Amino acid sequence: MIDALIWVILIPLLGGLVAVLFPRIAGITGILSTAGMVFACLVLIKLVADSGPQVYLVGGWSAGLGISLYADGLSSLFLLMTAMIALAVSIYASSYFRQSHLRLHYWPLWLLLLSALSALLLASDLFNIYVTLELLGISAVALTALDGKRPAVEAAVRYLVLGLLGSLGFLAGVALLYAAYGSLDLATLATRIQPGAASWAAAALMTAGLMIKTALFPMHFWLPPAHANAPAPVSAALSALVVKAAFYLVLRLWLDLFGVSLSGGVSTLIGLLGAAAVLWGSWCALQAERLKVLAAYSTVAQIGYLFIFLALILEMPVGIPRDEAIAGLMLMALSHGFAKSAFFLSTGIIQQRQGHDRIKELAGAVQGMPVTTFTLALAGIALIGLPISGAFLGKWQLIDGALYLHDWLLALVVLAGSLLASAYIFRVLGQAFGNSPYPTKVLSIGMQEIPAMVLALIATLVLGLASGPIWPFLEVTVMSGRAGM
Amino acid sequence: MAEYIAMALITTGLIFFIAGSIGLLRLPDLYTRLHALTKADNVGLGMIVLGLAIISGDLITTFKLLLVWLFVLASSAASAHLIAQRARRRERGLWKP
Amino acid sequence: MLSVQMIYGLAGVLLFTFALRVALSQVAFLRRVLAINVAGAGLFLVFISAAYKGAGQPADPVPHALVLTGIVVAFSATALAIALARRLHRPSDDD
Amino acid sequence: MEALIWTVFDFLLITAMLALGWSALSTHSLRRGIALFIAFGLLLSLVWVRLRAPDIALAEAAIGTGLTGALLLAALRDEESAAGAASTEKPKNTIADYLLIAATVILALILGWALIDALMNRQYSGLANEVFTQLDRSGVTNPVTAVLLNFRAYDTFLELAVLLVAVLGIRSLNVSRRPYLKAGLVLSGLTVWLVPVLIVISAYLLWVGAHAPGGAFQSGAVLAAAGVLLRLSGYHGAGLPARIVIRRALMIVGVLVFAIIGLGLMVLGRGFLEYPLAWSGSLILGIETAATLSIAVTLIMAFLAGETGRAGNQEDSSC
Repeated sequence: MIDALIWVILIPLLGGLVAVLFPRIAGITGILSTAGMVFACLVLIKLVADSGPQVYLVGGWSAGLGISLYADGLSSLFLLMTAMIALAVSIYASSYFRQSHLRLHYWPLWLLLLSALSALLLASDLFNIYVTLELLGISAVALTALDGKRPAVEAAVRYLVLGLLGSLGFLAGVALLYAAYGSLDLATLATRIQPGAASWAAAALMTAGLMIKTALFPMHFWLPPAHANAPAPVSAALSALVVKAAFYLVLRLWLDLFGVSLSGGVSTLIGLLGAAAVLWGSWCALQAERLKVLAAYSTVAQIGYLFIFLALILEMPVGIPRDEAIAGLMLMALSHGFAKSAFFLSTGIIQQRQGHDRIKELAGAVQGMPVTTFTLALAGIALIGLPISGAFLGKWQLIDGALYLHDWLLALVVLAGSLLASAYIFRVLGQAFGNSPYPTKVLSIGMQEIPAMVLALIATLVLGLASGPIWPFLEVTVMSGRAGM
Repeated sequence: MAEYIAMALITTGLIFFIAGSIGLLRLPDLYTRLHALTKADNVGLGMIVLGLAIISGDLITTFKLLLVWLFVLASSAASAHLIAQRARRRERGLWKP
Repeated sequence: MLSVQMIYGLAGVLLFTFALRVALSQVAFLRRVLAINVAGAGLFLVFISAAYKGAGQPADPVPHALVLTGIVVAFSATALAIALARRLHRPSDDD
Repeated sequence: MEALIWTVFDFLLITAMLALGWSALSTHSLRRGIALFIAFGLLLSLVWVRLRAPDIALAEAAIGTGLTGALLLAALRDEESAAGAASTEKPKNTIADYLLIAATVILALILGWALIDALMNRQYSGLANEVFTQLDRSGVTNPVTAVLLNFRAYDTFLELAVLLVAVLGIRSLNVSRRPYLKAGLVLSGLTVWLVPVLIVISAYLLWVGAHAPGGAFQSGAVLAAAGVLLRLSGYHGAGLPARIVIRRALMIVGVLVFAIIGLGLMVLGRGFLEYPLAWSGSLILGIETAATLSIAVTLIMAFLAGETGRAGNQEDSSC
């Protein structure tokens, strides 16, 4: 049964190969592979819930020599989110790309991106993480430049250069850690690492490299053009999954590897950068002309929230409030993933139907596409963090944690960020109401609108009301702590 | 005894290389430089290969070394010809990028 | 053995940081691709110098495998970067 | 006495390498920069040989310098024809540049200090002895190939996927290059004579990889060099099979064989890529042959920038 770890990586990869060989059936292979991926993730979640974190030694060699895959509460939940969003995006994309010749190139790259995501979320060997990061970066760049128009290619070029610099920073950290501690496996390194020049420099380099990849505030300028100019299903995946996978790595490194001995002044720096990202991202989203640019800047802001959360977790002593904070962080990450992908997918529908996504000229969108606007509204609720959404519970934990540490400034920033978020979301919704009396027809494009709406519903209703089981699931596995194993 | 012969061969080879590089720096135009480089370096390399063959002693490495020398000879002769041809065409204005 | 590791490792660090400076500054795109390749080479030098075990013993093969993988990954990134640059210089036919 | 000679040699090698690296990045003309980059790569292969890493020297010379250099020169040819004159801009140093220089000097100091600290008080020597104790159970005697294709085979599996994704990305951009003119007498003579020898050498490198420096990547690169040579001398298809389906199959055969063997072993009840001791040698060779084929095809297509060439049918402009 433990093979579920390998199947999650292999199913999309094999799907990608089939899509290269037989382009005519690429769409169906895509949907089937993502469905298989969701099934494998559910099996994995059940496995982790029953018998704790799973370690899979690839090739049968011990963790020191060979590469091991590791699945605990944190990674399997991220995996489930990835698989579900992937399934919805694949269904959406099969009708979004129906006529265009891009279909031939989209599916192989998309499925290989998914296998890179699952390989990264399960990796527990530093150099293996570097290879998955490169695989993820290169496939994301190729997908961004898919439609070949000048703005998309320019954004893809900048994304590639910065992505490579981020990976080089990460590799420099890996080189230092291997030179100092002679191992690449996270678990063995966690036992060997002591505070010293080598581990400090490695932590700084790896975190800086990953900050470029998550587009944290000072290094965020590549994200808005890339996400705004990519085709809708691609920008949904970029914002919801690719950027978050890099954040997952920062979380994994600081919780497992560097956490205990090195946090010190780093958490205040991360908190400051996160706060700046929240304010700057929300402010730019308020000014955005186009829906996609607004969504991209809102991603920059949401990444800021996650880094504020990380700063709080690093400062908290191990105990109940810290587990609560980690569960809260998880909820925010999940609900942002579902909400943002729903937002981008519905923006894609508007762009295809009306030929543009300029917010000022959205009038009448409600009448023409009632379901799409409803999805936009639902996703907006989850992005702001209004009550019935996972983000609300997440932000509640965030403010609770900030107050616990008497950090008034951070709590204030979170509230200001939510205020700005509601401003730019309601600005969009306000424009959408035109004056024609009644909706012409409810569903304009079923194949595209239903997956988007399902994602938005998950972000609000499921994560808002039914997120009970996440707490015990997360606490059992993450807190067992890798170093102890 | 073989050591000294090999030593002598390799040093003369090096001298040819140095001559080739000085030729590259001092000679006036492209063609003479090409001439110096391909001629001097190939003879120099031949000498070094011979010296190394003596040091190595066994047949297979000697054959591999000769193969290396053959490849360098072929590629440097061909590339010298191509560079010179392009330069000639450029002078007579025939070359279109 | 340690001094050889030290010299080559520090040379790798120098290469890495200098190439990073050129890669971060606003220069022609092809030059930035060159800089990223040289920076990668600098890092590989740090890896392999850490693996050097002295003249007598064989070196540690794990960093060698990592650097081999790194070289191929660097090539793929460079190839994609150059293809993207070509697309910028040549407006596509369906524009 | 001998130690002195070695230190002098090291000193000369490092200064030459740093000087080449520095000048490759700071010359004004891009053409000279690329030429110096190729020289830097060859010198780097010499450094790898000095640090007792012959496999890396082979790969650096073949892929890091040869193919990357060919790619850069081809890119330069397109850029020059697009931009007219060779780009000789003199970068003027603004304040941002001085800030950047200061930042990198600090980074260099930190990294240097961290490396010295890492190397000086180092309790854990790397994984070398673990590899050597398990070497006899890996099916090959060359330790680097053992690590690449047995102990860390999963890394190589993902790395082949990286190469595949890069070429798929290039193919989707549809930026095929103008084919080269039919070569003159000398070049086509050289090609006719050299290409078969290159193919034999690549087969030799593949075979020798099991017990001496060599292996899938080096032999794939040599095979790709033969393809690039064909392309330069006017054969549009660059040795690639004309039919699109075969070309696509060759592109993915490396990753596919890896996955099929991994899955096959799982069906037999063993772990993913957990070779049974008796067959591990032949399994590794099978994977390496498939990997060589797909590496060669992907490297050639990266050089062609994904064009199918005249021979391919024009069903779609890229394969």
